[in-house]
Amino acid sequence: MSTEESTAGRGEARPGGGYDVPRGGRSNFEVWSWVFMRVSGVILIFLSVYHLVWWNLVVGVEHLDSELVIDRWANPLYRLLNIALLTFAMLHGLNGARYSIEDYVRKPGLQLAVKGVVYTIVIGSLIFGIFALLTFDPSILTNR
Amino acid sequence: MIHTHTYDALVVGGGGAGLMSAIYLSRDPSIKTAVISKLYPTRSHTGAAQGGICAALANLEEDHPEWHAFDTVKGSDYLGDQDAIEVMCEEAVDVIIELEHMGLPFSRTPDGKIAQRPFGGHTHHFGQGPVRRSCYAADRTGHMILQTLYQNSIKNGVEFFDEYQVVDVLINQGRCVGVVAYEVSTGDLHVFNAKAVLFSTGGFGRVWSITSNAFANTGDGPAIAFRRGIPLEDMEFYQFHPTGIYKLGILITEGVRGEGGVLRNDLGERFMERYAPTMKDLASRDVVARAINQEIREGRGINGKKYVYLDATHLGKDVIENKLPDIADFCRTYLGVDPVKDPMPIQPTAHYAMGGIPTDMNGRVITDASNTVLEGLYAAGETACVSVHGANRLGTNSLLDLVVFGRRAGLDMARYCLEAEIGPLPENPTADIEATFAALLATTDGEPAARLREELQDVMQDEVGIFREGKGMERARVKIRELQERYAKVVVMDKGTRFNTDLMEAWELGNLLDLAQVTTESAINRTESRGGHMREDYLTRNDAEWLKHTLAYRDARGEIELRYKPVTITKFQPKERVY
Amino acid sequence: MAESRRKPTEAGRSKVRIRVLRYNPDTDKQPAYRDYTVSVEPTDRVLDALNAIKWYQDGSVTYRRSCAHGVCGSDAMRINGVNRLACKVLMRDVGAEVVIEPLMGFRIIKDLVVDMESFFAQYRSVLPYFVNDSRPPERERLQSIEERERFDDTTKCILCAACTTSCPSFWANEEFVGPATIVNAHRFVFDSRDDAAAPRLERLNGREGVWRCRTVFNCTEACPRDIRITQAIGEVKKAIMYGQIA
Amino acid sequence: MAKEYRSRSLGTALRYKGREGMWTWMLHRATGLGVLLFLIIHVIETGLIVISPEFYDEALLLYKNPFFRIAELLIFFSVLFHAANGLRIVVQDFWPAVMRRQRQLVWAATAVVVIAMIPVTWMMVAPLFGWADEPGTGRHLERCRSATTAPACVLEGSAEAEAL
Ligand SMILES: Cc1cc2nc3c(=O)[nH]c(=O)nc-3n(C[C@H](O)[C@H](O)[C@H](O)COP(=O)(O)OP(=O)(O)OC[C@H]3O[C@@H](n4cnc5c(N)ncnc54)[C@H](O)[C@@H]3O)c2cc1C
Ligand code: HEM
Ligand code: SF4
Ligand code: F3S
Ligand code: FES
Repeated sequence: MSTEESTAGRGEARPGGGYDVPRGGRSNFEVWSWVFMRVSGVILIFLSVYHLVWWNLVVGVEHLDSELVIDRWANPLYRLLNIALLTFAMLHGLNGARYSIEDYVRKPGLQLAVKGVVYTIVIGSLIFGIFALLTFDPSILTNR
Repeated sequence: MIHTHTYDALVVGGGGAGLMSAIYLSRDPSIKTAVISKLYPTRSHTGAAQGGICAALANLEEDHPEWHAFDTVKGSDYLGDQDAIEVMCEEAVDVIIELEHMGLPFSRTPDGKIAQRPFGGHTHHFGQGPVRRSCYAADRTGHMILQTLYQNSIKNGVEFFDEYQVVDVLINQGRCVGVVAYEVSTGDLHVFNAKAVLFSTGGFGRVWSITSNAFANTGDGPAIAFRRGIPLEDMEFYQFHPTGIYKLGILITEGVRGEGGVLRNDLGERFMERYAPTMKDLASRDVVARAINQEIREGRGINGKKYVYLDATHLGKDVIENKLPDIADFCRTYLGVDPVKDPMPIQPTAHYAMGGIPTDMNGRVITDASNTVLEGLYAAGETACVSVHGANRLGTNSLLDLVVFGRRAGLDMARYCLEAEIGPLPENPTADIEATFAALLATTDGEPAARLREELQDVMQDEVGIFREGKGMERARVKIRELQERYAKVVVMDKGTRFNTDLMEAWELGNLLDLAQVTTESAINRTESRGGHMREDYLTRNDAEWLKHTLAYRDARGEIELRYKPVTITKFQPKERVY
Repeated sequence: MAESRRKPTEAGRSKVRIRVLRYNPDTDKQPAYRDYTVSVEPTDRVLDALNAIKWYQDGSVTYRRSCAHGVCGSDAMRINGVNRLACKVLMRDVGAEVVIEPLMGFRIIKDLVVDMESFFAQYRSVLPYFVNDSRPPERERLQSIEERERFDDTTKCILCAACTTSCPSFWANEEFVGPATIVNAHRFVFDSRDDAAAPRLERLNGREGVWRCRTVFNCTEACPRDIRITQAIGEVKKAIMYGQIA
Repeated sequence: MAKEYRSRSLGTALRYKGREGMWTWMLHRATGLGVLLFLIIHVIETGLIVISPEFYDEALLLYKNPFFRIAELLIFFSVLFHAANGLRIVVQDFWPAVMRRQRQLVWAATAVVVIAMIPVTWMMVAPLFGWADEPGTGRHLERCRSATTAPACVLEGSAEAEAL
């Protein structure tokens, strides 16, 4: 029995390319934001837990006052840590908020609007916070 | 609503056989091909096949296609056509390599080749002892074949009509010109006009009550063809697989025995040693199934019940978890039995149709003993009867049949499509099926189809099952007649057009009834025992009178007429079969 | 099988209430529950109970089914709030009241039958087939046992969609390719013989690709084939990440 | 065509019976968004210090309201849970093989949070009922003793005042 004709072109797609290469978004934005979430998250564990433990359990909220804060901010290292905490938390949270918005606000126009509002608020408060930390002048305490 | 489509080639059925031919057809973009399937193709029952697919690759030990051919001929109880068997066993090697090149993830040997294991009835040196010939992918070989073929169909851009049920074949001026399909989700009828049509609609195990077959295996293809005057070949040969899960019929692959599992009766005896001294538990299926039934009849079923044990506990956890994971899962899910620790309760289960639509080696449907081809109509897979399985199919040879003859049919259809013109549709192509559906839907006060189906399955199990006998089959014949009459007043409760599976089930019952009738008539007439057809009133094989294929026709009055066709014998002369 | 096991003579039967969420868009305004009482054996499958309803009480109850033993992927549905194959859940494991609802997130065609077209379209979008355009050897391509093992888990997928329709990210956003698609990409990405990992990963790196997965594990819990889906997704994510940024 | 019906909304999630992975995801999301909201408020209020420390001290009275203590506790819990669960996610992401034990990992992360919350809750709630001193009382008194400029550093009538 002859089998010649049947061995021709085994396992091949049909000539002329039967299949298309799928197109995804060509950007790497999602992978970067994913990695950023992990990296910032791990850093945030230290920063945020330290922050919480310090103010809530070591200092105690009852004892909080502007003087304490000013005292602490007098040290540039603490200010830097605060900037880091603020920045990472805001960006991490912002991207997290983006995930939720993209999930639950499906109408393209509305999604854009909601993103606009949320981004403005988060980035606005981030800038305001950094601005406060940078322009803060510890001498206000002594000046008083 | 009626829609009309025109294609060059139509493949009816998206199982292994259908997809293999579709892949070959799709290689030539000038041939417009569509696959029509009542299930999403990946739901086809090919996916349930577990054990493996045989080819004399000789990856682990010496092996030759001739040995494979001999085993197949012997397995068929010499009823298989030897020219076709030779082709299948020769091409097996090539087609397995082709499947591997298509990406099929076979299990591997330590040196990276396709792994192979022993299987029932497969031997070296013409029957000297078991040989490792079955290529496998754990215990989901069929699943991997089906997935791989579907994947390649997508790759080749094959067009699919999923969940379209073909309900009629259009034959006009002596050739096949298309089919009529029912779009299940809408209830619309579609007329497909084509040059070549392939039927690969799988088996019809749902004729029996204990079966390894899916609900969808209702034999639509053969039944449709039969009603349009095409004969059915060797319908009395139906295989009962020795090891189905007790009561459920779910298959426990022969691979379990291939790996070393053994059958035990109530006394704990490994009884196959008595029935098949050389091959023991790996004897051919008909032999093992009969041995089990014999044990049960003689009271050695477990606790006197209708089952025996398949014991794999000595294989160890590793073999079971790695080589037979799905089986382990079935046993745990459905029986609460862990095959690592306990034996599995099994009983023979209706499994495979050796008979079907007669074809030649290129899948072309033939209509009589002199092999007259019905132009434009093809069949492949379990639906077809080439005949490579004769009176009894060897394990793993069905998957092989699908791919070898699916491929050959695809190639021949491609050739035919390039040279033939499209034939004209008959007048009013949907009239008959519309009348059928209308009648089914018209009844408001009658019996549910399910009741008839159950009665049919019970009588077939009892009287036209593993052991058969003239009087019992007469009873079955009468019962089927009665059921056919009652079928006229079956009630379809769902009168809607949207996804009306109630209507489809009722229509499928009509197919089961017709096929049961052909099976019974063919079996009553064959007064001998051969392979899957075992008669207690004619215990021996009778080559002098019965070394021939049955061809069953439906005559004008709806009666069944039986004719016969010689068996092709080339190298292997009929001998007594001992394992 | 089911048929013979349903004979009322057998002992150990009990009455069970089956509550099916029915919906036929041609006649109903919205989906509504309907109750049926059937007599079952503890070892009957939920599919057997549905069959008992369809065959003898209400033929219009509609669902898909074929193999009846968990290998074809037809009958994924929500059983008591979780995605399951009706043929792989036994009645003794679901209690005397069973609530059956269609998969969530797909259009309902009728009752428990949902429109799977978008599911298969997603699947097709990741080149779910073997690609190696080099000239094949005369015999099989070699692959070691370990290389074969690498992607074994994801070859088991039967495309039942139980995973995708259990995924909160998918419920929210049907453009998300969904776990099943990623599973089927994984099967080829980690196949040592395949050459097209790059375009698949590119597709999955897109906006609606793997990064939408929030490791919720609903998919893994729902998979009737016990595929460790979330792990497979994780492996794909890592592959993309190292490919893109390292 | 008849009306299309599909189950796809925020409420959909509530109708599915998910397991550990699902409820931790919901909590992770809720705590993340909650903490973000708090953070925004917190930043604005702390920033006030630049404008006017006195104004800041006024604003602080809000924190010192006993009812706000519960909110603080919630924020503490949120950050801790989000952190522990986030760490679990990161570990799974970089070693996918550990997902075989995903349920146990969820319980481990939850256990860490619960165990940590026991002393935290005690420290933050007990003072409200006078069962324990406010956290940091010792340090605070220290500062008051040495204070030169501290305005009203001891609350009148408080336990601290007596101790002084
Ligand atoms: C449990 C089990 C295990 C098995 N194990 C093995 C094994 O290990 N080795 C081996 O060699 N063989 C095995 N077999 C046998 C083998 O799997 C089958 O014979 C073979 O898969 C049949 O393939 P097919 O393509 O002919 O049909 P199927 O795979 O059954 O496909 C039939 C197709 O036809 C379609 N169809 C049916 N009716 C219609 C219609 N009216 N209109 C449109 N479409 C229709 C269906 O949708 C389906 O796509 C096993 C069988 C079973 C049941
Ligand atoms: C404390 C340490 C933190 C860790 C370890 C951490 C970790 C993570 C991780 C890994 C994710 C990604 C989840 C995912 O992709 O499925 C995430 C999401 C998120 N995080 Fe954090 N995070 C931390 C702190 C914060 C803080 C301080 C905020 C608030 C400003 C925040 C807000 C969010 C939000 C809103 C999400 C999105 C949730 C979602 O998509 O379901 N996280 N976090
Ligand atoms: S991965 Fe599992 S749940 Fe998902 S489609 Fe495949 S088999 Fe179904
Ligand atoms: S449920 Fe969905 S979010 Fe990821 S882990 Fe599974 S795909
Ligand atoms: S019917 Fe096939 S998976 Fe349930």
